[in-house]
Amino acid sequence: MKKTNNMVAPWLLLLPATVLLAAFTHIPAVMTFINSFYRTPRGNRPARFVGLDQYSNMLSDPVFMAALKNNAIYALGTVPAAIALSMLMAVIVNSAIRGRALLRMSFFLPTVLPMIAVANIWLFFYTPGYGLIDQFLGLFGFHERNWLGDPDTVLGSLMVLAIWKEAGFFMIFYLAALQQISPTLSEAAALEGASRWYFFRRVTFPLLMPTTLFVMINAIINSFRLIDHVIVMTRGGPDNASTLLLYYVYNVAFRFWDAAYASALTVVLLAALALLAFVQFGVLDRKVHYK
Amino acid sequence: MSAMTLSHHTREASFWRVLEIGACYLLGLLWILPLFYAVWMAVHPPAYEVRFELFAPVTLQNFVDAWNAAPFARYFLNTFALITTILVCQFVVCTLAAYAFARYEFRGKTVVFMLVLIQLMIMPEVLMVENYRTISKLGLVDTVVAMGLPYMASAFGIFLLRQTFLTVPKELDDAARVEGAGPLAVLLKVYVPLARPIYVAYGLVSVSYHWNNLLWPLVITNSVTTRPLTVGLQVFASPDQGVQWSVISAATLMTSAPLLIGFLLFQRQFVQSFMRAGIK
Amino acid sequence: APVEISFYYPVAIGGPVASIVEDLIARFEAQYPDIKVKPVYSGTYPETISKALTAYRAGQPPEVAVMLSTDMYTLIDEDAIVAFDDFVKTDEDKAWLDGFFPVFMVNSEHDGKTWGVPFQRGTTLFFWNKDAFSEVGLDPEKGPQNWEEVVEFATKLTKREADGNVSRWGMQVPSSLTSYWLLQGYVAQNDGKIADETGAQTYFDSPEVVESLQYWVDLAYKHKVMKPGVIEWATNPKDFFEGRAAMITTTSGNLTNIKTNAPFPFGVQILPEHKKRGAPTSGGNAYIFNGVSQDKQEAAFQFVKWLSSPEQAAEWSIKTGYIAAREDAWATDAMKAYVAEFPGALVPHEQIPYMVPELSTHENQRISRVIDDAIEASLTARKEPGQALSDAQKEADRILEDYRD
Amino acid sequence: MSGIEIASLNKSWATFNAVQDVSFTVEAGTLTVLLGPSGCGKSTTLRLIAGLESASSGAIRIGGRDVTNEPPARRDLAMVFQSYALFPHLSVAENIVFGLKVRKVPAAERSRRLQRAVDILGLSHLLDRKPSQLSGGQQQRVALGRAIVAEAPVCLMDEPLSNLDAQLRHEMRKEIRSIQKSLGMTMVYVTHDQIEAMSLADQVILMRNGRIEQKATPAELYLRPATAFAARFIGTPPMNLVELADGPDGAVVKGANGPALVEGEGSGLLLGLRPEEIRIESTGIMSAIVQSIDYHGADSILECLVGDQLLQVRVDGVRRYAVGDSVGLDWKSEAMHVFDKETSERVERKALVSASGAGEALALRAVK
Amino acid sequence: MSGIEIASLNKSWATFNAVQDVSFTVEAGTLTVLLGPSGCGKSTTLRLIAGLESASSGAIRIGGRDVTNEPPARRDLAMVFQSYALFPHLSVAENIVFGLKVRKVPAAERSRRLQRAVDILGLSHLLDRKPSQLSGGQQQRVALGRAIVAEAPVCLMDEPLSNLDAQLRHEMRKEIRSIQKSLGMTMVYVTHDQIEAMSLADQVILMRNGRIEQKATPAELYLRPATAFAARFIGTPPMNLVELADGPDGAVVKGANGPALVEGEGSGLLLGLRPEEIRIESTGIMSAIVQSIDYHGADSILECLVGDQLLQVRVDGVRRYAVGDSVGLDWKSEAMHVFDKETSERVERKALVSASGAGEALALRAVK
Ligand SMILES: Nc1ncnc2c1ncn2[C@@H]1O[C@H](COP(=O)(O)OP(=O)(O)OP(=O)(O)O)[C@@H](O)[C@H]1O
Ligand SMILES: Nc1ncnc2c1ncn2[C@@H]1O[C@H](COP(=O)(O)OP(=O)(O)OP(=O)(O)O)[C@@H](O)[C@H]1O
Ligand SMILES: O=P(O)(O)OC[C@H](O)CO
Ligand SMILES: [Mg+2]
Ligand SMILES: [Mg+2]
Repeated sequence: MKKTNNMVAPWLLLLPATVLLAAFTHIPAVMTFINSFYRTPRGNRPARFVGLDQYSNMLSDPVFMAALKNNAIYALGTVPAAIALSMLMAVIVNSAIRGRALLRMSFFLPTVLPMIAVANIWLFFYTPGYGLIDQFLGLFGFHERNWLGDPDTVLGSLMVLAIWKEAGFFMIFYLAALQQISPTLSEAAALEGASRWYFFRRVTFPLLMPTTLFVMINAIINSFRLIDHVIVMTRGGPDNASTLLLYYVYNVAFRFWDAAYASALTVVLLAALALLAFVQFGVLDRKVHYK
Repeated sequence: MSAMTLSHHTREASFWRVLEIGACYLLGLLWILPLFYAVWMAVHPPAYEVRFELFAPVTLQNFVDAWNAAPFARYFLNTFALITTILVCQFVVCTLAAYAFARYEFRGKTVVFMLVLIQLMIMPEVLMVENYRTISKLGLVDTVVAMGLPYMASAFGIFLLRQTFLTVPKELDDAARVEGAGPLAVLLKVYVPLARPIYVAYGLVSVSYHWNNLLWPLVITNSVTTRPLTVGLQVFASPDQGVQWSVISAATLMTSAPLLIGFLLFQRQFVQSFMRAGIK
Repeated sequence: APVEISFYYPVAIGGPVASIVEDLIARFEAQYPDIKVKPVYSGTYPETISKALTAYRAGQPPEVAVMLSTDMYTLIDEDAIVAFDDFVKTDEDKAWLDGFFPVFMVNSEHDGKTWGVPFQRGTTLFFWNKDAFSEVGLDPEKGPQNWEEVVEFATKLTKREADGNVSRWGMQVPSSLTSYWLLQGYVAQNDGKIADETGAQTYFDSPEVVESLQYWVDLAYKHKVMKPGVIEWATNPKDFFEGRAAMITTTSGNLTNIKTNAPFPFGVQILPEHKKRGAPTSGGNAYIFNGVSQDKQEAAFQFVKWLSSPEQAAEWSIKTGYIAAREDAWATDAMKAYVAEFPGALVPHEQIPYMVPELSTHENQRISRVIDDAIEASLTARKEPGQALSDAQKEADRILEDYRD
Repeated sequence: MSGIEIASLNKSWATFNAVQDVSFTVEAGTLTVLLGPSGCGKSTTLRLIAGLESASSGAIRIGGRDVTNEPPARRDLAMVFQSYALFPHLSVAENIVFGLKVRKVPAAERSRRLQRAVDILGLSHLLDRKPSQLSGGQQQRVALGRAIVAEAPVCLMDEPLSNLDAQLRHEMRKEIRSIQKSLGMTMVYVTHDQIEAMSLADQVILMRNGRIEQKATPAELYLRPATAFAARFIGTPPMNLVELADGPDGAVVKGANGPALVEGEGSGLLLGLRPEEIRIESTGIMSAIVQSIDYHGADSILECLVGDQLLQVRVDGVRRYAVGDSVGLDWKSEAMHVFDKETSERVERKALVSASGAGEALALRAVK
Repeated sequence: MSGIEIASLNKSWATFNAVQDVSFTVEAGTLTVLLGPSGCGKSTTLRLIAGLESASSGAIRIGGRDVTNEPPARRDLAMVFQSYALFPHLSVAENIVFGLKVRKVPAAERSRRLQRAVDILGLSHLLDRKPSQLSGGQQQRVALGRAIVAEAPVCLMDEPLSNLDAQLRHEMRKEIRSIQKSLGMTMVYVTHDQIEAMSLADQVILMRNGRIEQKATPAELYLRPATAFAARFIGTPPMNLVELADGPDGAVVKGANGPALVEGEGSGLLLGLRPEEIRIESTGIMSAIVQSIDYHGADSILECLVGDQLLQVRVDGVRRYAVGDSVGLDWKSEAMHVFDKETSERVERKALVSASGAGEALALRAVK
């Protein structure tokens, strides 16, 4: 009798979440998936089953390929930087440094601001010549640069903004995790003469692993998911140099109104992300929970 | 590091230490700079957007212009209603689910968890048409609930809370269960209080996300009486005739003000909640 | 009971658009007591179409929406809108429909039917900084009249510092968003055509188009009078105010903005000519949606007709800066008074005879993305204009193939 | 009433069998002590009873009801954890009444019980502190308080007094026993302290490597240890075990030319003698040489060489002996325990000697 | 060498003075035990020495160097925490050599020390386990291991053996003492176990409510407790304290018509007699009635009524006494301690009686 109980309880707990998720994520997602095997219906033209056509189209779609490449660079650039910075910030803010309340605030505030507005303000920072960044670099004798108008710098510029916006967000989770580490551990280590760096490397860092796993998965997903700044600042340009996958999906779905192709793209995006996340999760989750 | 170990270091004030602290402050300054800049732009006439003059005339005109561009007062109210609804539901739904994942072993757990994680990766916009259909079948178009429903089972929240619950010492769970606490009581009396900092953090994140969310609310609502702030903010986001940075800055500050002020005011509580929940 | 209709409108300009719309509606409702209009502000142009189509697909479309004129084919292909012809019954209706400038109707008609009605339309204009002109010895009251003069003036106006940094560019044409729109101006002046009226054929790789783009690219790379790379639409006017760009082209919607914010006297004129004068139209039409009941559509028609009647069109134009799309609107007293007060407002009107319709095809957004990419690739020196444009044409052919009979 | 019956309980982790084939019964209203060396499986057994670990096999019955698969909350028991398991976010008072609140005990009753418990535990002035502001012993007392107020029919305690000083420990022990008796609680108590075991228990279960070594009353455990291990485990210093050898008249201490001590052959046997049951007399059963003296406050331990084997002898206070002194060792015949060297099992043999001294140190044993 | 000097140390939290005006010296290479009831400030004192808390006032010198404001790492000491402080993500072996790695001790040396420590501690088979897979006692031994391998000149131990059974505890104690001596470590050791204190310490510091009650050698503490508190704190069961009253020839036990015990007036004084120093003889100094008998394995505690006051008497084994028996109590004159009832301070008074029994139970005291 108790066995069944044990089986029922978790499902009851999961019920509200699963119902909502099914209704607003999974069922629509499955529909999306099914759509990807059809051609987009258009008014007078009904949907037609086209099998894997949409997927093979992708291979010859230069924009998709560019987006794929850009997104890979974007993820590789933003994720480690955001993780490292947020961890650093958390450690700073968790230490007894004077004015840490102010520091915490300055790290965290970018998170609170709406991305659309922030992107607009940053658009201005990147303005060639008199934008904040050129003004600042001008002090050191740098020439003005067309940051967002040059395919070589545009992606990097977006990445800087993304890191600025995200690091403080992840910092909060590291901060919370740091607070959970028993102070006697740092005491024991201090007694042993461990430097702060050593303690960080050998104790704090491993104990933060569950958080890092969490942050990493989220950072990766965000690197594929947050595109507000692309919409506002570059619209993927110039010449698709800053097109990210989801932005492309967004365009296909809401500007080109090609739902089927968008579905196919979404499926590929999801598959890639799922693979990434599950690999990380499968490999790391077991390892990071030492308790 | 405990507070005192560091205080010893401070006393020493070695060269490296000073350098280190300096670097910390520099990082902090760098981070806040864009915001300072936004404030500068917001309180000066547009002509001073790029010219830093200490005695540049200060004006609130930008705020007035921003305020008049849309029925912001009503939008604020709507946003508050939206945030509250979403937050409460998210806390409940996510807590229950996270608890199931963290402390129960049951068949299909991994699969269900992966299914939840999937939501992390799906941009809600992609599912907008389907969701619109669902909402309109439920007869909820143009309501606050409709804006919130797709977000109430937040995979992010479930994932986050699960991670946190996993770090709660097992012995506390044991103790509570021996004391006669059933699963729900254990959850409410042990896990939730111990995860308080995470709730605060998640709350902040969720609030700022939904405070800033635009497309879905724009699509699913039609009337001034339901629409959130961001829809108002959108008035400035159209670049056809060039962006007015002073006004955008003012509008950004104005719409984010409750968040900013809230954060400043509750900064102490916010931090204390971290401190207090710490396991000794 | 009165018929209720909802009206989606975007806001693409500054100013209290929402209250202007509400004003209009209040007056309309006073005149037509059996129709109630619910105004719904629906974000930017792209957001408006997203919202409207999402609602349409879910079975709850608005009755009327203002969307880009260039989205007409998309809307038709989606079967989302109905033609006006069925509602035009009386002579008065006919007169009303015939009253629009023909150039604005090109993007509103297809297959002999009228699918949209010009509501908030614009064009591109040419602005210059009079102080900068004086500084380099040019006549501040006279802008360049043709392509060669533009290069000549711009070369004089471009100011290089000792360290090679350019502190002022002679000419600036924005290229970050709908850059095809600006290209279209050059093409029209070059006596070319970027697409035909069927919405299924483009001429991206025609010599006229290639020359036009080459001229544009040369401004940056050959004559070195324009900032290389893509120029942000949003910062272009700001560059102008800051004295960083002495001459710019931008939308007519910027008239008021420049008038209030330029800290120096400026000149405004229609675009310089090459083989001839030329400029594209732009902006939004009012559309009536499919999938709603007949009487609502009728009411919607009444509303649209009223909205675009001379008095309202004039009022809308005066309050927002859009071009009134019918000659009779320019003849109203209100309009006359306004033009007398602000002569700059007349410049767009001057340009109407030379205007060409904005690029509008089936799968419009996809096609415009293709041509935009080609322009951006050329402006960032990644591709030669000829190469870029022929690639674009191939891609466009592939996309439009399905729509040709 | 709620007796506990454990039948062939086993618990193994991936690599390790922590509890093996453990069976015992705790009569309702009695107190059983689990005793044994560190890591022998005491805590694990307790956690199995509480339902905090699930048994690999075997059955647990409480009050006649099979609870092997019941969750802890359904077993109606209280527990003190070895590591305290205090809720860091709750004050002392809140920690103590945690279970009462869970069980919806009315506020008045709650505060009554709280009051009584903190009086007993001497925590009254600390009610508002958080666990992190308490000393180790205070934390342990809070943990104890939680179990006391529960007044559950079954109470499990895992080393509840290990961090308290002798006096407090003594008081607490008395309180626990009196509460247990007055409420008729069934209690299983883990301790590493023999005195505690001896003075508290109705039954002692001695464990070793996950198995039960001996189940007995305290007196029995002391007086008739079933194995050499049990013999040495109880008593400080532990029982002396000396090897026997065959002698002409019976078994003699190996390597010493003393008298025959027990009947029969001696080789392969061990003779057990508790240090406190050996007395030093001028004329004893055997003679020995003092090798070292260890002072312990109330008494001292002499290490004496008999033949080639060392014997520890406990004497009161600090005597006048010096290292190198030759002394006589004397003991009652009942003080002798014989074990098989191989199996370590107790062997019953007839004693051949009896105390020769004048003192009446070891009087006839009477179990109280 | 690294002796420790503590001068007028104070530590207060917002609401509470945990350590008040504590001064003592630990000679280099000796072992000092901090003893005292739960919550008296032992751990706090230790943490102050380690530098884990900063002193509110006072000074700490180690090896002659003022370290009051030095960080812990600069104090060159090892510590065993009352709550173990094991790193949950590291294995037993990694936990133990953590500090050695920090200090960059070469791998060979590291594994040598590790090997020795785990042999001593009996942890060899657990090297790869994580702390969460260990029993309480095993965790404690790992914590101990960390301090042992450090071989630091100063070592602080906070109840390092509280979760071990008597035998292991006894062995560990011997090992700790031998390591401490062989390495010439200066050690401060907190325990609540008097036997441990008595058998380990070169010096015992008895604390109470944050203050030092007595500093002395173990023997001195036992033989000449400075206060009534010290007297009762050492010894189990604790010293009997009976009230004295004025008698015709000197002070007598209040309420009993016995002989005069000490010179002078008796009112306002307390007489201390340790249970183990009272012997039951047919003819004793005073007569008493047995009230209760408590069996404790190796010995029993009789509670005897003298006048209206209860005295505890420790006797070996289980005697033939029964509740209600009338017995004679006897003791040596040195066994009597007199305290002022008011101040609780020791008072020196000449004894008027001496043991009348035949036994030589309390021989002349010789401090070893
Ligand atoms: N953070 C704190 N805030 C307030 N009081 C505290 C704090 N930490 C400890 N105390 C108090 O200080 C006193 C001394 O604590 P300490 O840990 O030194 O005791 P202890 O002698 O080690 O006791 P035990 O033997 O029980 O471990 C205790 O009464 C305790 O309640
Ligand atoms: N999770 C685990 N995985 C593997 N072995 C474990 C685990 N938990 C405990 N053990 C082992 O099981 C044995 C029994 O542990 P238990 O805690 O019951 O000992 P104990 O008798 O309470 O000891 P102590 O007196 O030291 O607390 C120990 O040897 C321990 O190392
Ligand atoms: O600024 P508008 O409203 O004239 O519109 C801009 C053009 O339509 C861009 O294609
Ligand atoms: Mg245990
Ligand atoms: Mg302590």
